[in-house]
Amino acid sequence: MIEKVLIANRGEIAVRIMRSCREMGIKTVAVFSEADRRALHVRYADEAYFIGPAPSNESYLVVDKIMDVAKQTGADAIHPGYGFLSENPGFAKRVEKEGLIFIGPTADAISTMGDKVTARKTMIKAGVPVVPGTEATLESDEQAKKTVKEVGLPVMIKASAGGGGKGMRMVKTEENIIPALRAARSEAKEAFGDDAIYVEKYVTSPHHIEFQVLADTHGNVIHLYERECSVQRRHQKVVEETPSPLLRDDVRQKMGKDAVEAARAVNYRGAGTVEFIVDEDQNYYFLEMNTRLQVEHPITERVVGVDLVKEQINIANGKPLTYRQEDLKQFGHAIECRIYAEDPNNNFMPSPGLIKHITEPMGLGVRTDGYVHEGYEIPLYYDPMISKLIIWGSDRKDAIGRMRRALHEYKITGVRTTIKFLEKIMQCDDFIKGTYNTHFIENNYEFLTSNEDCDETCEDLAVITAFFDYISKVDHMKSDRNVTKLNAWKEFGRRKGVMRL
Amino acid sequence: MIEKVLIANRGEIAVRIMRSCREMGIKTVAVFSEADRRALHVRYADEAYFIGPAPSNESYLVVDKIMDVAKQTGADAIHPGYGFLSENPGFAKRVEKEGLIFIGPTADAISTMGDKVTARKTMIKAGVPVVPGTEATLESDEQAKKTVKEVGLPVMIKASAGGGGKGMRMVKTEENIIPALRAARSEAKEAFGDDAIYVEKYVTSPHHIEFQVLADTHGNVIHLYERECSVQRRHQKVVEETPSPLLRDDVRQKMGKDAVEAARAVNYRGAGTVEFIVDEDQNYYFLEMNTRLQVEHPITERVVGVDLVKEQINIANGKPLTYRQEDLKQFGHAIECRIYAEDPNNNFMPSPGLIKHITEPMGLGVRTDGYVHEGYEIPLYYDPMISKLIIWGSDRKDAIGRMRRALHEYKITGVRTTIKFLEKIMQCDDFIKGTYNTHFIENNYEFLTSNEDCDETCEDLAVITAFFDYISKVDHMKSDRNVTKLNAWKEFGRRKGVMRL
Amino acid sequence: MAYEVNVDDRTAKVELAARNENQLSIKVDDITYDVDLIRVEEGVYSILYNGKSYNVELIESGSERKYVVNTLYNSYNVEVVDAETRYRRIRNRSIMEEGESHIKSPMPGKVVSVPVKKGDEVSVGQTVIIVSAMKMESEFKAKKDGTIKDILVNEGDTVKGDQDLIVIE
Amino acid sequence: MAYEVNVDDRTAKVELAARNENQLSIKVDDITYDVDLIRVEEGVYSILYNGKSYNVELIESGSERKYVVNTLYNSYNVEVVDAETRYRRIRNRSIMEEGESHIKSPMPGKVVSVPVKKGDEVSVGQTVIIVSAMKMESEFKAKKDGTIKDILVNEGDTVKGDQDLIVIE
Repeated sequence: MIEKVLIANRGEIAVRIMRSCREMGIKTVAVFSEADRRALHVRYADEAYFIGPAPSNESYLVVDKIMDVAKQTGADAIHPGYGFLSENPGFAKRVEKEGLIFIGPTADAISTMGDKVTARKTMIKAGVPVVPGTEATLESDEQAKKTVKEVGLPVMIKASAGGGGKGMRMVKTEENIIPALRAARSEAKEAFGDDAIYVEKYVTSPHHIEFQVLADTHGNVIHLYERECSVQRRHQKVVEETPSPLLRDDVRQKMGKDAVEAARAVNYRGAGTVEFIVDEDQNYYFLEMNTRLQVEHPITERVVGVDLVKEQINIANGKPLTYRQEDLKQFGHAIECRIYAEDPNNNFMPSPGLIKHITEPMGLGVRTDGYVHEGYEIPLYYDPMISKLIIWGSDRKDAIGRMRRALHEYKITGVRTTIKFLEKIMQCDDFIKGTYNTHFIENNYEFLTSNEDCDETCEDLAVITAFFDYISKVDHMKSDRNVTKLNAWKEFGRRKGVMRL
Repeated sequence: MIEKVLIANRGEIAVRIMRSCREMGIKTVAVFSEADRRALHVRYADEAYFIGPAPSNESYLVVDKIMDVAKQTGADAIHPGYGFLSENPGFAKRVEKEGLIFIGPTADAISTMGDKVTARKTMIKAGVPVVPGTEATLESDEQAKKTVKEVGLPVMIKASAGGGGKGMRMVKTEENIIPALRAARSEAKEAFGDDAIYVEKYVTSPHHIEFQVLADTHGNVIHLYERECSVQRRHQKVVEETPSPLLRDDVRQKMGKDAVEAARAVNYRGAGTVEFIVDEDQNYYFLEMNTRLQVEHPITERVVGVDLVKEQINIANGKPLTYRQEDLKQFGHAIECRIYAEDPNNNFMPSPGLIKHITEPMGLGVRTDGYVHEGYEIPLYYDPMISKLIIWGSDRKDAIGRMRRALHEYKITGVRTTIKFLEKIMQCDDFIKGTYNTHFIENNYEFLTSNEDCDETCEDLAVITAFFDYISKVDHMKSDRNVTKLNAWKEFGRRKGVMRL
Repeated sequence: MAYEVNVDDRTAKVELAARNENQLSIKVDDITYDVDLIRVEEGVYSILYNGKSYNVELIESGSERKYVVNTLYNSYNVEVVDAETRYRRIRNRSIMEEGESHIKSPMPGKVVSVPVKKGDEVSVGQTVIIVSAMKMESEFKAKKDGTIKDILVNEGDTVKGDQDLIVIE
Repeated sequence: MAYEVNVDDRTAKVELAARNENQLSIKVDDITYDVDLIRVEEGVYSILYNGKSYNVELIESGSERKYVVNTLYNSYNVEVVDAETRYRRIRNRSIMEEGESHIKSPMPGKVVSVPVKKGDEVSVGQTVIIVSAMKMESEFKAKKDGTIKDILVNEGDTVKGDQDLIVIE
């Protein structure tokens, strides 16, 4: 049985994993870079070890350093979280070679699903529908041109090693085939060190819908229903919900079965996500499989009632799944909003910096998974996502109402965040109707970035408050001129944790 | 349809009600006393009005003041919360007389259930089991003595107008009958202005189990299962859970039906709670009905999936219930811990004062309903409960593990709280086994108030931290002697909201 | 005493007319506001005005006179101007060099590269510096034609929000 | 320089042996602790010691030298004593009146009643004052036989935590 887990990650996901470990009585080991000595995952863990400078390729991505800490602390398992080393088959292999448990799938499953062309072939063999396109990578420009014409415009040209929208080009007209191909190839080379390219039919009005799966080492595979992830910006998910407002129940059942088949095809183990692209007529096609925990896993946890991290650990312990497919149903509706430290009014420019003040939303049906706190300085080296707000409601309408209320309560000052932008999404007709697809944000961009009208009172009250604060400071300063010593003590005592000792 | 609700309450319950109103798009009006200008319910509401000095009998209990605000603001309904005016039939009548909606039962139902002897009679007529005892109040000492002997010792002597343990005496021996009777009578007179007394058989090893009910104005009554509330201190609930670890399912079904009958017997309307006393053999007896929302309602909300405040408002709007009995089941397990500003190591002495720092627990299955924040000064006039921590788990064991984790994360400094005491409850064998009854706290008092052993390291690290903080202050002060002006500004800027402007 | 308060592009005349603890009477231009205004947390005020409950957040930004003020849906840049500041500002304006353009970083980050050097001629829209933060690179472009007068940072430097990076003349 | 630090009933000799930013070497009596100690929030320190992660909360209590220190499960009263304080304390001890007993309120509250008056003789266990807070009344009793020397509060007064209420001689 696993008794001590090293979490090879940082931020909200590291803390989230540690929470489930603590609930199970399992000890946790954190690793941290120079930028993260004050971070919550370091404080939350039972043990914490320094592994190098701030840039992740000198710390969180260095396999040797992480293995050293694991062995030194006697950890019997490593949880990779998401991002960083989570989909690196070499890391998974290394962990097992050193006699530790990798909380995730086998290196083989990661490799197969990591190469998009191999994954496509495997799915076709397993009978899971894929987007019409090539089965092999495109070798020459001529071959590419011919293949594109066969598939039929418009198409997507994609990097085989790809992910996150990199090395991806849409082609609508014939004369763009060659330039797009070359651009995709060079971007892929740059990003993944591999310029292999393939082509897929472009699906219009696409929905991005994914299925959560769990597989144990005894041949049991189940799905935990879908997540609708079509609200995206630059291929980055912004809002997710479950159930999908689009899916008919017969399609849901069929997709669930195919997701299970997809996992079986690679002898999957642990928690994974099968992503599909779905058109307006609810035709669906396998897109890719994420062989790790997803950012948006909490909405599934809420609606299906399963702690996915605990299931991961049970599976890693060699236990059979706690649930059978027929035990699981979707209960109510859940929505997740990702809070980014970005400025929506300035082209979503990242906004690292010092958190001055936070008010977290609370009450019925509200879960927040974050890692920042007052006085914390968000480092500029890592992902700008600082928190996830997960809402449950008895139905979709109830969940939207509650999400609005929770976003209204959520205050973070000191850095710019996407909270107001998310509130606008919750007020947007297309979202409320549930008729949105992946073009939602561009289609509603003007509405989403507009400012709420405020009567003049608002502005005058802003003036009054600032004015009053200022004159109070002046008064206070005058009366305090002669009490230097006292103030120095007090000032020190009140100073937030921004002082470098 | 209700469009604006006045909440005649304060603290966590006022905020909790406002949250559901906001989710439904209903405007809220707060009222506040002199001690509450900074309180969260004032800041959370759309409108807020001052109603008098800090003591509640000069503000929150003054019907005229509350009615004035309601009419002035055009509120169409009043929600009384719990405590204060919530079980005052005169207030319910007054609200309706003035043409507003009282979000609660009729004045008649409140009166009938408010008088314990009348309630007993009504239940006997409705076929709901009551504790063996008198049907009438005891007039003379002689009659009392005779009745007690008929019922058989031990007995409880109780005030007919009673509640909260006041005017209540247990009698074990014959010679104590008369003194106990007189003491109960005089305490009842003092507390309720009514010295009517009755007698009930004392149930040994009692469990306190209550059923949540909902009734609409169309004759539909349902129950939302039970809450086990046997962890009590001085008749005050400390921890509640659902489902009860004691109840057999057949007893659960039978009690649920009786709870519905109890509500029907008084033509109940809205949300209410039927309290039962249950002995070791799962014989159960009606104890009383609370004709309002309970403090512990969130555990029912979590396990049954119903927002009780929204249901209250729907019922007040004259709508039929959203759920039928057969729609409702218990899903997983929920536990609530009440956090009091009290010192468990000093006989639970109240501990009002200034909150210096709070860290709220977060993540999967965690809900907190509180109203205090950093820099808030807990007033000494009201109830010492400052927060409720509500935990869900897939089963009881999972919920206990998660509660331990959440209490571990929960930090409140500045005032003494019961957090550590609650952690001990979660570690206590009797609680973990689920075999506890209302004697749980006295039976385990020594364990519950003992300190966790800490090796010498802990103490030395405490010394090191204080020492280091002190010498840093000294260094800082020396280097800062000559920057008075700057510090005065900074000090002001950082000062928490404790300054009286 | 009346103050001038700048809020975004507007300048308002503001005066405290009367005060009784947290009951304030404040004149903004021609309107007198009777408000119940109280500080409830660090940087957070609660205001009751005509019965309505408002929450206003203040963040000091760069100086004790400057604030970012957040109301429910709006964010304002507010600056309180006292007599001394007004005087200093008038004096400074006359001695300030004209025609300089400062490229500032709108956020903290790391300088990735500076594709220009001191003395280079640049034209509007030309990229003069690239800064990265949170795995995203941002290019900052010249806002006017001119000459690079000064480069205040080096490649690899960590910069703060609102820091001057490059001066174009 | 070595300090004396009182922690509950123990007095420890404490000295900073070496320091490199947040890497500290601190001697407590005979043990040298090499810790990574850093302030993470107001009044909250994170300590890494032998790889273990500890969180320690400090609350200043009454003076800059006195703290309530909370570790995970324990709470300590800690006082840092410097040379000056030690001297003052020794001097004071000799001039302090002997045999006085102060009744203090352990919590903030409101004085409900004072059933004694100045000059009254009281005996151990006799109630001398009743204070209420949060709807609960607490009776405070004389800890020794003696005479009421002083009553420092009136009925209806609001009192702070740790405030002197009554002096018995």
